[in-house]
Amino acid sequence: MREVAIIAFGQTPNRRRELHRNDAEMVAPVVAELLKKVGISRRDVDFTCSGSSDFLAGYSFSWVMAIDALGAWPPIQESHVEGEAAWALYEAWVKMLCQEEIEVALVYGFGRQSMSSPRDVLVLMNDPYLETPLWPDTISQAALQARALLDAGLCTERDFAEIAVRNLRHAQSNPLAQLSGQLDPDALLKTPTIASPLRKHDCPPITDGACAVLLAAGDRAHALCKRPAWIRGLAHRIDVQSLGRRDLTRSRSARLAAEAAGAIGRPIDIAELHAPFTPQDWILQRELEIPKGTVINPSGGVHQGNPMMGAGLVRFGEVAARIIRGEADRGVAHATQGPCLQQNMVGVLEAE
Amino acid sequence: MGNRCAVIGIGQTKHTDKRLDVNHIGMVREACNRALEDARLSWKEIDALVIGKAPDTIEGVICPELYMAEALGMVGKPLFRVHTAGSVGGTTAIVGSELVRAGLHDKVLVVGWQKQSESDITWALSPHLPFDPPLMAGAGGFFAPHFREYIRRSGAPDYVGIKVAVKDRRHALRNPYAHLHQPTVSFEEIRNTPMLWDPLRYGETCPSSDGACAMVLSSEKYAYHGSARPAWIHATEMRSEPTIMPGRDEVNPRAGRDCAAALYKKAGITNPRKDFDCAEIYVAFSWFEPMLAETLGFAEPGEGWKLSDSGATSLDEGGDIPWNCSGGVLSSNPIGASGTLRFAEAALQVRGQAGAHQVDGARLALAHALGGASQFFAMWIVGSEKP
Amino acid sequence: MANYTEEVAGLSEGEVIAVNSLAERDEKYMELNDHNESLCGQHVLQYPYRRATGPILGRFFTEIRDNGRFLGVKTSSGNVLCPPVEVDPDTLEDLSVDDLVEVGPAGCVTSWTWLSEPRPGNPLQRPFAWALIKLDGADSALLHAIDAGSESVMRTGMRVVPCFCDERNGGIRDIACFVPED
Amino acid sequence: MAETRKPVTVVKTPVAIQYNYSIGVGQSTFMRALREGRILGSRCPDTGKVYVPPRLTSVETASPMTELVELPDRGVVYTYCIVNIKFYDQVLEIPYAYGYIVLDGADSAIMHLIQECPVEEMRPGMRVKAVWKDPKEWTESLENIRYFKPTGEPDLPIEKIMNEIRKKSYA
Repeated sequence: MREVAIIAFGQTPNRRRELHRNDAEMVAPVVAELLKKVGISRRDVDFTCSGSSDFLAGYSFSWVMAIDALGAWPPIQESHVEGEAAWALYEAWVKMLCQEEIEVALVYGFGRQSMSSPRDVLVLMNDPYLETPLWPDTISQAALQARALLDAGLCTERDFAEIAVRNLRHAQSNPLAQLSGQLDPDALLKTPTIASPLRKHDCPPITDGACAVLLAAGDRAHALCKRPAWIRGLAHRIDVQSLGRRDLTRSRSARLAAEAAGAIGRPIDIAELHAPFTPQDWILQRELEIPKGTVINPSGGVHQGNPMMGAGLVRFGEVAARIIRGEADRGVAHATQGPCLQQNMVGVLEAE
Repeated sequence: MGNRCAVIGIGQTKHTDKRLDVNHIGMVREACNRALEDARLSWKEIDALVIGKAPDTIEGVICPELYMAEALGMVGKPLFRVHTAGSVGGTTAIVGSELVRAGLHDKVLVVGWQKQSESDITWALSPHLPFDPPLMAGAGGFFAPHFREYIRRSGAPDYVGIKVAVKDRRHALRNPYAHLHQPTVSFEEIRNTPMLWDPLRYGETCPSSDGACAMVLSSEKYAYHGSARPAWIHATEMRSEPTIMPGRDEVNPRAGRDCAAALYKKAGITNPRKDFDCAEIYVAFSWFEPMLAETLGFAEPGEGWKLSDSGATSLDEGGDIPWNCSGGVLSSNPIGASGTLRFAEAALQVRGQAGAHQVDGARLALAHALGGASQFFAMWIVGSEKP
Repeated sequence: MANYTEEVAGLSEGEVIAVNSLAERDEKYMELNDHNESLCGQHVLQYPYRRATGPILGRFFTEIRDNGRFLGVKTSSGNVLCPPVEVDPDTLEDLSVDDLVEVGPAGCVTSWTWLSEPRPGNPLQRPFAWALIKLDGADSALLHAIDAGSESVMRTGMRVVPCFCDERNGGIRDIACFVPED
Repeated sequence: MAETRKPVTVVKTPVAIQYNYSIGVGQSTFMRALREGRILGSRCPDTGKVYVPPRLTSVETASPMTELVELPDRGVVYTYCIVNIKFYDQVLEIPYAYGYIVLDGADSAIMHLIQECPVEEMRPGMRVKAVWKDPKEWTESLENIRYFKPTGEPDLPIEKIMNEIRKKSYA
């Protein structure tokens, strides 16, 4: 199989509200910077793929305007997934596996959650007959999963808080983080719940942002990057959606994806988990069998910034960036979409 | 590079303005069940599913494939969603074929769908945004200025659009799945429909449909598993260009010309009119046929209308290069499925399964899907022979 | 004008913890009047979607509306799923209305959360619990609201009964909520 | 009463999502200038093309666009459409015409109403100028221009104009 690597990653600073730019205007500088970093022009990009959500953007065909920010002339080979941009990465990876002429691919994601109330908007991802008419917000749904973990005696609210503490501690070294700091778990546990047992620190912030990665195949990756982050395995799987049909303490699809990607059973230096809520981080550690000693979410994860529809792709970018910089040799990246870890993608990235 | 891939199963729903008897799951499964039956495979034998539809505002569900995942047999498997505007049904098939060509899966189900009756399509496609004056009044209004420019440039007579509409509606009479069945359709009938977006008459526009179309794509290993011979995928190609580039040629978009050129090169096509036996082209409004005939190399610039006028694209007139024997988008338009339908109808032809709209002895067929402001192109070539 | 008054999902800047100073903006893209904030306008995406239910959900909603009864669907493995599904999870074959069986109306809570500030559109506009409720005779749970008065009442395994709306029009909102069983 | 009701086959599930919708830098620059009765574009440093409304980056080359250009309120009709159908939120009286109008000195067209011109006299290449609302009514909107109307000047060769624009395209 052809070898494909992530050779560069970039994103806008995670921020609560982008005061100036629209979606296309957020994407443009990220892509420009990325190409400059690698020293290629937009014409060297053979395939472009993005992820976004129309309901988050507030209008139909939301990604179309972003194409106008790419310098897509002469016309480009381009595609789009509705949803998390990690799936755009998957589409680009597949294309590179089967088309020799695609040597370099650009993948990006973007979203401005600040324009609406994302915890309510994303309710539209649920069953439109049985669930959406009740508007069960995303935090409440995550709380049902958290409760299942507590009831099963698998973990405690302190475990959740410790995950937040770890993420925000790591975020202190992330210059683009929206949130960071040294938190005291005891103090966190004294704060009120939003949807019990979840508190504010268990949830991600509202973030506006865009992100992008560049992929390159084989020799081209070597030529463009001293230390490419090779994609050794990449797979995604899905579970039934209805929470009342699932064992909420598990994420079978995350495990299946990890197994298919070859992520289980080998040592890794770092793991970036797309876990918007702290209990999901706990579940993923278990399902992906993250070995002890692995640094989890060195970027701060999505608790330092959650640019939705790009936040999963950022996880791949963060792992790759550390490999490219020589800070890690092997890492696992994870992305999710759907309520309570319904659909999961796992990738194994590795230096030479 | 890349393994061979073939279409071994095809299924679609009867397209109609309102499928009130089924929900999303029921309608999508109806198409999938037919494709699986044609492929002589069961749901459980499918390795992965690629699903396409246009904006989620139409049904008011974000990524509905997530809640449908179990009913589509994908629990524990890979389910992939594509959205590239009107071209999405084509892109969906291409992404599915790449999963096979990359060697990741042997049996992939692809399905495009839309249930447009759940909302107002004009609202859903272009909800009115702040600071944006409401001018256009629907997709027909968006494209009408392009048609006027084409007519100005080529000197095409006004009746060519009517002729294309009559031709596709007559083709639709041969296709039991087509939405519009107008047994009495005639030149006069279309000409007498209201001029909605001058130069475009009501009769020259596509309907708004509920519908789905599915295909089973397989590796060489399963290529002869289906109930008919496989349709081999000879080449696929995609191109996109910006929306608001000054001087962009909306009438003959470069993305379309580049896409066709790259596709033809891959498959060794030098004269599309001669090399193909038939074509399924995304003609949502009548004037797209002559315009796309030029873009896709079936006619010289300015001459596309003569091709349509000559009857060359008509099955009923015994044309040498029939376009949209199924009735095309002008007769059925469940947006997310419309591209898949083009790709599937091309495959039906080379499999010899097209029934009353079969082109005798069709061996090589072109399919095309179009999206956005005539800016997204997805195409494939299928043939009865192995590439 | 931009404002910061919208709802915050979880942590927000300036609350609970220190906020990093934001990275410097890349000035070279900012020359086009970027010192002015973007104009904002109120925009509502609104549509009264009307959805065909299909036969199984249609029967499910009809029974709730007309008789205050719940139906589950019996699958090939012998499990009864409520709310009913249309496709057998094991065989992937279509299920039919003939596979529907009565369940409930009482049931027990398998997981829950207390929402102290209800969201727009929720079944209750006072603090309430979301819960997964396994109706008697069913093997899966239904998501709905419980009007429990206080979080202290809530516990996993508690018994609840449905309250139906007086005026029922077909749909999941014909169930007003569930309440603790006395 | 219950037994007379038809079985449920359709459910109504209304959706209403509110956005504080922001239009971005380029559009905002355009709209703020319109409030003062000015029309702004931006020039692409690579092709020299002038975009209306202005943009942060060139559509063709993605280069940052930093030069703002003020444009006159008159131009030429490239192509147009006559609308005879009323849509869901349409407030305009039918029939009405709107066209792609290339302002003098601009390379991209803006879309706007064309009025004070019988439909049968409308044509590509026709010279038009803006008819503005009373300045007291101006807001951040292209609707400050009520419509465009013919100037009565001789037509311009639209094909030549469009070809000149296309020639500037990045090769």
